[in-house]
Amino acid sequence: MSQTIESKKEYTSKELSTDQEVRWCPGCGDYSILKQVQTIVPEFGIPRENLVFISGIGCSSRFPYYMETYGMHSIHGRATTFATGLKSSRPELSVWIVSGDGDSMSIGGNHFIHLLRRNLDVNLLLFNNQIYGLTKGQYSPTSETGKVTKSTPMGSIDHPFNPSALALGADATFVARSMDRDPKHMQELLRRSYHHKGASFLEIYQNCNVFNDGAFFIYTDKETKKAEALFVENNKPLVFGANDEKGILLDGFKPVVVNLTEGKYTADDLWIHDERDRVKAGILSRFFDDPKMENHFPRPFGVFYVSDRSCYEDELNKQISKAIELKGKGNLNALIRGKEVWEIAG
Amino acid sequence: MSQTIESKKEYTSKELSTDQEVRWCPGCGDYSILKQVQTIVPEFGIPRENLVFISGIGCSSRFPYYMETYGMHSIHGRATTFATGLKSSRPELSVWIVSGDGDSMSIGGNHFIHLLRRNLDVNLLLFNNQIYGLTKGQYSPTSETGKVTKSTPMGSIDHPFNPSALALGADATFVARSMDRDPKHMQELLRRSYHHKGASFLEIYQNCNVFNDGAFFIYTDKETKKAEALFVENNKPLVFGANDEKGILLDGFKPVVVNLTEGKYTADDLWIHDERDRVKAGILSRFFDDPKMENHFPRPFGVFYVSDRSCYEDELNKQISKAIELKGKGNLNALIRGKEVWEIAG
Amino acid sequence: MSNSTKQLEKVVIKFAGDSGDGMQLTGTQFTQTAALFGNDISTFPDFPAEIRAPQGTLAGVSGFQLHFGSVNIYSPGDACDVLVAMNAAALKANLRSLSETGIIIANVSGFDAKNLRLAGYADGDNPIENGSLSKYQLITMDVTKMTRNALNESGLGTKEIDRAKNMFVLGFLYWMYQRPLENTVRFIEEKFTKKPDIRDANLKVLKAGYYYGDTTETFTTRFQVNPATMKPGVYRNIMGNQATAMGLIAAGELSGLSIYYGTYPITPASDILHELSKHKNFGVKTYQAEDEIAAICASIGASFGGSFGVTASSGPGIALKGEAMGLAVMLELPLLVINVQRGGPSTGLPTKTEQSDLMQAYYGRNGEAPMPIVSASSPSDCFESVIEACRLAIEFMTPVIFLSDGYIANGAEPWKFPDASSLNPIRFSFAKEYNGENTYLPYKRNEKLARPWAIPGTPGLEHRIGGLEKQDETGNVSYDPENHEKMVNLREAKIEGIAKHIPKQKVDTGNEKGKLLVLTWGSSYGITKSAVLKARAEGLDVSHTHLRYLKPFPENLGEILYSFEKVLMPEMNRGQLVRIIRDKYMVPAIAYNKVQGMPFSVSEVLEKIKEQF
Amino acid sequence: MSNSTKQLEKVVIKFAGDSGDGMQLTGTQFTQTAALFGNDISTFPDFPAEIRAPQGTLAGVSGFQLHFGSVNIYSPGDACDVLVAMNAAALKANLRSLSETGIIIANVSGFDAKNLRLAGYADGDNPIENGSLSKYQLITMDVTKMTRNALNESGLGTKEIDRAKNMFVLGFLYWMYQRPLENTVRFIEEKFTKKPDIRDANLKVLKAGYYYGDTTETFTTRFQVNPATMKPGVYRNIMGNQATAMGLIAAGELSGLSIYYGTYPITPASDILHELSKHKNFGVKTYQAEDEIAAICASIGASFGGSFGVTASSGPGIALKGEAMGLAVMLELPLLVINVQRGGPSTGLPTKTEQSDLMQAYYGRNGEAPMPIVSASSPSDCFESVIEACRLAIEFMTPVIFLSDGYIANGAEPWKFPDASSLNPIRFSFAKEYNGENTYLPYKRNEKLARPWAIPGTPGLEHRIGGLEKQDETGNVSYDPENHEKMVNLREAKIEGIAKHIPKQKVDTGNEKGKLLVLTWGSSYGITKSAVLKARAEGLDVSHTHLRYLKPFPENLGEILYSFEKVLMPEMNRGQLVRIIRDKYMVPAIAYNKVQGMPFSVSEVLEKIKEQF
Ligand SMILES: Cc1ncc(C[n+]2csc(CCOP(=O)(O)OP(=O)(O)O)c2C)c(N)n1
Ligand SMILES: Cc1ncc(C[n+]2csc(CCOP(=O)(O)OP(=O)(O)O)c2C)c(N)n1
Ligand code: SF4
Ligand code: SF4
Ligand SMILES: [Mg+2]
Ligand SMILES: [Mg+2]
Repeated sequence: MSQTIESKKEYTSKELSTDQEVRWCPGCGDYSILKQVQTIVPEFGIPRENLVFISGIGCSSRFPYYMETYGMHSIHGRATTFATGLKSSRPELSVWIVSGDGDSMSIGGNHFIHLLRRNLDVNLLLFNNQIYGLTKGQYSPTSETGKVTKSTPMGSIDHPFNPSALALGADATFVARSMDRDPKHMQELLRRSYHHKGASFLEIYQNCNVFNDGAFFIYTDKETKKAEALFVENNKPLVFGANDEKGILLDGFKPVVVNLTEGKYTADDLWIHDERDRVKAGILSRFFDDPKMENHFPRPFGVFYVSDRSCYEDELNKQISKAIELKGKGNLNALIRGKEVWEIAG
Repeated sequence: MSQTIESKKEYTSKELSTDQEVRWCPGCGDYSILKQVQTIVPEFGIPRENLVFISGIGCSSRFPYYMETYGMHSIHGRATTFATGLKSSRPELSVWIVSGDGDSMSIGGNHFIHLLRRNLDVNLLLFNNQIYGLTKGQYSPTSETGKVTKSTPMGSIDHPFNPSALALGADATFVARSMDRDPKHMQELLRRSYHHKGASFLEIYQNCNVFNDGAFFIYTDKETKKAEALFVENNKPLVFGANDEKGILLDGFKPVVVNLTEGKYTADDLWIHDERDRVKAGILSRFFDDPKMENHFPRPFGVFYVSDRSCYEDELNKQISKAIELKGKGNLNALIRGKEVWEIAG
Repeated sequence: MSNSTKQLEKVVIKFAGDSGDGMQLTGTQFTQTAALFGNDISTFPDFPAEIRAPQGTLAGVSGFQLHFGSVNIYSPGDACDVLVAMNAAALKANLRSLSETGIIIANVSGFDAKNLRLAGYADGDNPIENGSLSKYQLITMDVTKMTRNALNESGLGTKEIDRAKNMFVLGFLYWMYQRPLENTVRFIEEKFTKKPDIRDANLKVLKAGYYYGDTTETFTTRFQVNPATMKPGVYRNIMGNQATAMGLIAAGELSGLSIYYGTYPITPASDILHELSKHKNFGVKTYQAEDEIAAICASIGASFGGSFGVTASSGPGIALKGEAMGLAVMLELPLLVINVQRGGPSTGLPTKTEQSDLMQAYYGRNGEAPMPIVSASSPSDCFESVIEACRLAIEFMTPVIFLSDGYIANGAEPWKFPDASSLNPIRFSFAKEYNGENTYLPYKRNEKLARPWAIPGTPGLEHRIGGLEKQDETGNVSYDPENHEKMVNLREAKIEGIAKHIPKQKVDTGNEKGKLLVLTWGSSYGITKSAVLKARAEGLDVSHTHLRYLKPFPENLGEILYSFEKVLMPEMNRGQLVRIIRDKYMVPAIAYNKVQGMPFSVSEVLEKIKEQF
Repeated sequence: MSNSTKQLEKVVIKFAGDSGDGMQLTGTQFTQTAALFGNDISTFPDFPAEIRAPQGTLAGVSGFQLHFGSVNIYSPGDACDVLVAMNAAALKANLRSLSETGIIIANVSGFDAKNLRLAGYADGDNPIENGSLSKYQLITMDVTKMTRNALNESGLGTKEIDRAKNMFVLGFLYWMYQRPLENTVRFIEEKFTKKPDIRDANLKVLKAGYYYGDTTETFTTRFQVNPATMKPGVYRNIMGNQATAMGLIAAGELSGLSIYYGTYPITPASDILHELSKHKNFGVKTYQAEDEIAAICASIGASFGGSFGVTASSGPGIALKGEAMGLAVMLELPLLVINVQRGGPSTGLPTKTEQSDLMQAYYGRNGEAPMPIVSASSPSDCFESVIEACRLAIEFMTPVIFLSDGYIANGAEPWKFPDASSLNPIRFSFAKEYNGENTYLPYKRNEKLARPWAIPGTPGLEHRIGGLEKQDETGNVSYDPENHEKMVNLREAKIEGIAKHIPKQKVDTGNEKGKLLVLTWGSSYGITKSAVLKARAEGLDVSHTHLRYLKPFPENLGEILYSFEKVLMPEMNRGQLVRIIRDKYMVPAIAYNKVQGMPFSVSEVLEKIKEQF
């Protein structure tokens, strides 16, 4: 029965799916994310056995069951911690964390910020549907204030987290956002996340069509998308609008929306996106207005911030090599014997 | 034996101390913090019975035992959660949280950011000594990279949190910093924290003279203080230096240290501190250089950021009043009976 | 030939279909109608674990079991007499629970090629055609087609039309069991006042189903189940989590304390939160925390402030609360910790039921940290037993654990609800004065060994509490060895002392002494009672006693145990309470275990009882 | 008159003083000297709970107890023969543990007005003057003064001079017990190579103390304690946490797995982390996580990746790990969870010892989540027993709990350490090939019921694991009732099956059968053994057996229990293992409990033994 199996760097997207039937509600945004991941990963040329997907608990966290790689469907809020242990002990593996807004922002908030601080070289995909899906519709830490849900019949009174701002505050080295309904964009951002050396935080707006349907339609629907979603690209000006007629410039620290058709401003006057500028990234992350608000800012998508910082697992393994260099490979007998011994003669 | 006791708004600092002998190491920075709190609180005119000090676990968390008020020495990292339950059910109380850098930034990190997000009207004093004191000297999430401690003989490899930046990322409405060795400054900041309506986050640099002695001397010692510590005040320019000869101005988003004695710049050219500007507060919070670094920025002290946002406990109680308004005070019989009933005749 | 009518004592119907087929609603409607008619009933829904598993698959099957009768009903029943199968998967998933001679009502269009494939039937081999069901009474009808026909002029889209399918089945069953349509008609009219076309469609199809029975020649028998002779009084239908929520609100009213419910959502406990959050006008504060630890700690903080703190979760979440429970034991503040148990270990079987968290409730904390444990035996019993748990917490100044489970939480039964005025008040008072020489001693105990409760805002009683061992009476931190032992013993004595303040244990069914005693707790009550009744009817000398108080036990439990030759203990776990009984009373109680994420069946317990003779 | 010399079999000395007085160092030095001389020894330090409690207060007293003799020593001893009291508080705190005829060596200047007040003596009533100590042999000497005199020309400041005080006492005791100074001289020379003046000062004072004994007329007796007749071999001195850390490193070497130690600091477990982090050259990875949950989860993640994950904490931290332990039970990955127990409940008595987390180890998780439990009986035993715990975890693919406690962790004893080559290798292998038809079945078990361990990076064996119930063999998610029961039983059977792979239980002292069996676990070993030996010397028919494996029990434990008329179980808790024994074997074992944050004394256990006759 036994036979050895050889590794292969090339495989199709199909070869990345398992024999398990996918069990999300028909129409769930999770399907699209799964598809984009399965589409993009093969191009990285990583043998499947070196890929590991680790999730917490939630609808989103079912993800690993559908990926023909190594995977763990762990416990609620702790995916980041399992990933930390795995990555720091097996740096050569490509580790992906899949989590929901409740999983990462509520019960898992602490591990989330500590992972970013330690900057392990992993990719964290946050499926943000602004609701607790699996438990059938309570509000989450990313739900907007006033939201009526099963647990908040009179509306939520919590001020929600701004995940990008929180990540920046925790010294994340890669902060980005995409959406379930823009496959190309998501694929590009998955690619960017993978290629970033360090903890890549990619928030993905995901529609829960059962408990929070349409939460992001304003950013994803043809009619409104171009006017409400601001797609930022490095070294490019901040332009948006149905016909790219609007732009954003900075008056001191104050971002201002200007019209490019009136001849008063041209693209050259606009704020040029610089992924490496943390202050600007901070301002960008604060484009977080309720779209129902009068003259609100568009919601940004893309890579907000990137920086380079040493990764925890590398430093850990450096210390081990250094220790061996200095003391030589450990000798068990010497250790057991210690410094002070005495003999009792027979 | 029984007798009723009447409330009093006026009392001395002495009356705020208990019969328990204070058990911190001789010379510990905690003594000074205790003294300043006992000095300043009486001026608020809050009867002692309406004051509650809640702490987690750690040297710092022994604090409540020494305050003749109501108090709870809870469990490690959770002080913020007990305070949330207490404040949201008893909004009229003045609730103070006392915590350490391990207590709040390590095990308690999630509750910390959620408290700030919900913005309960409490005062959170973080005694930051950049070490685990009670457990005898392991590094903490605020210890500088490379720190040699009991648990990191070869030096810590963690990138530390920047507590102010993290708090801003979590949408804190009050972010400030003070130090154990500047009583006047600490008193003023305690006053500011108290008067802020919302969650007031006050980080206090505290010397652990046993396990991390001198961590902040460069900011607290006469010789170096004026050159290394930047005391910010609202609407005042950012000036520092042994003879106030240096200032900081903003070249675009880039803070620059300039010399005021060369006649090139005057105070008018400098960055004027504006507590209500979150972007500037963000930049300020990033004055976080290792002072050993060549031309590093001074470390700021004072109130970095203030803003107004409704408090969780108020919204909670509003909903209750509103519910009573709409449905009338709950009627138990009606509730038990429900809508559909039927009778079985005898 | 003309339709004959058959009298039945009780009937078990299982409505099964796709998550989208509205079986839960169909079941609830039939339940209410039966209840209003005066039958005794018991129901149990079983949902798929996924929110919406793929249509037509086994994972997607949603079921609702209803047991109703003219005699007393103690459980949703084991073998079904009728199985409504809206599609092939529904049939496959439930066939084994159908009785030998059961009736199958199959929706033909749910057995097309696609559905058969999804349900995993080899193609071309359709169970409703290949005769494999011959031993059952198979009634096939094309519900989908007939519904569409009924509504072809309604102007509604197919999607909306098909949603009315379940009304056809309901109407047909009303005919089969000779039930009036009024109740459901009223329900439909209320529900769709704003959508008249939908309303009319549903009414039309409901009646179509009814007349279908009338007109078609195929069925010869109708059944009649007369009203049960239940205690006279006013009844309502109630689910376990609903009763728990009401019990908490009642406890607040009875004590005058405001309820602070700090929790984090988890199946199957979340509905308590949902229910409570609807009743803010009772002053109930619900707090959805960032996690289970924050939830229990917030509730403890609220209790410190003079509210009554309550927290709830299920196994995995309870595991996270252990450290804080230990603190509550030290602080000696009132607190209620509710565990609506589900299948374990770990994430286990979130939507299934189990009784496997009892040991965790007893011992899931570091150090000697005793907590009283109260359990519920049925959906309606949650009301009274949770109030009882609150009473202990408040009167004895202690955290208390309340154990429910998924079966109770989602199950429903008729409830002869009490009048609020008949409920005993919960007595306590906040400390206002010194209880020592010119000083307040927070740990000076009363005759129940409970400490006084002085809350912030009370002048002169300022004091500090915490998790370090405390000096007797003063509550100051103390590392003194003898004091530690004294305090450990005092905390234990306080909990054990509760035994003096709870009702004596009674034998529920059967004699005070004899050959076999069946001892149960929690949701095994009803099923076991039915089994014991049957066994006694067959002349076996068996009795049944059921424990509400799991820690401490009623003082006289030992006497009862010693009055029987054998003790049998059915539990939905690997044997938990049985270990404690064997240790404490040194009786060789026999464990009877089932760990299948579902209740025992009456016949299983009956079998086991017989084995003992 | 000339000094006479008295032969003694064993002596207990307690060094007590202010945290600043260097008593720990003094004790350790005397210990080493005694050890090198060939005595058997056992020591136990007790620190104040505060980092540095106020000088001179009771809370500030730091003590070090040393038991050494020419006979075998199994415990640090109860009553002290000699009490060194550097100040009044030290005397007050330790007097009650001094034997009837004990010797007190009091530092006069530690009994001045200030010290007396701080120690809470009524002023003007100085115990070393008011005759209240008359029944003891009181030796007073002004250590401070004499130290200062010795160093008045050293040029050192008073602060530094006074720090040398302890050397005077040490020198004096060396004289009293006729010990050579060499060892300590060497120690001082090494320690202060860089500070010659300090070095010389210490040496001077050490000798001053020695000569003080020689010259002063006051003391007539010196004592001699000959070398013990211990098994021949090479010995070292070892502390519990140190032995545990070494055991882990050894387990890594024996299995070829790299150790991943994820933890969060907590007393008294932290020293394991401190020790391990010194040995990175063994490839040991230590990870100080943000909390206990992250710590255990990271270790599980590492085990998933093919390292051996270990996590450690004490009661409150273990409580937080319950949920993740449940997951590890489901994942069936090797993992070691170390609990260095301390006084509970809640924060309790962090620096004191207790055995009260056994029930938490057994049952502190939701659902049926059995885990093997191994315990250590003494500081040196930690080495072997923790290796054993690792072996079970790896060979049976299961999380295992290892129980130590504060008394073992900080206690020290001589250790006849083994040669690495004599340790049994831990056998296992990673899966590399299909174990099913062209497929990998992650939950297909071997004869030990252990599942295969395929780690990321292995081509073709990609698979997913998680906390939901899994289908037998395939490991796919399964909600099937029978499958759930099967898996629950399999997981249980695997753990119970371990009994076949561990050594049979032996009677440690006494006969295989008889009147009374004393059954112990953990750190009660040494004390109980001493007590049983004494009782047998007095002719009582009593035996002693000690359990290393607490779950499962050795197969033959029952036989042993049934061979005695009575079973007595001393535990430092309110009776925990005793409950499990009573339940499992239906023997009415008698609980003997002490919950004072400190070990039993030999005499206490001896008394209790006698009561049984
Ligand atoms: C310890 C624990 N607490 C609570 C739960 C219940 N639970 C499962 S998933 C979930 C939140 C789901 O929301 P999210 O993380 O946003 O994922 P989504 O389902 O929306 O994808 C909760 C509260 C659990 N399984 N374990
Ligand atoms: C659940 C739990 N984990 C760990 C500990 C051990 N512990 C007590 S205090 C502390 C950290 C102390 O550091 P910090 O919070 O900075 O307070 P400090 O002592 O420095 O004032 C730790 C790890 C504990 N008591 N409880
Ligand atoms: S509940 Fe929402 S998030 Fe979950 S699977 Fe359904 S649609 Fe997706
Ligand atoms: S250990 Fe450090 S922080 Fe703790 S009391 Fe001593 S000096 Fe203060
Ligand atoms: Mg979500
Ligand atoms: Mg600290």
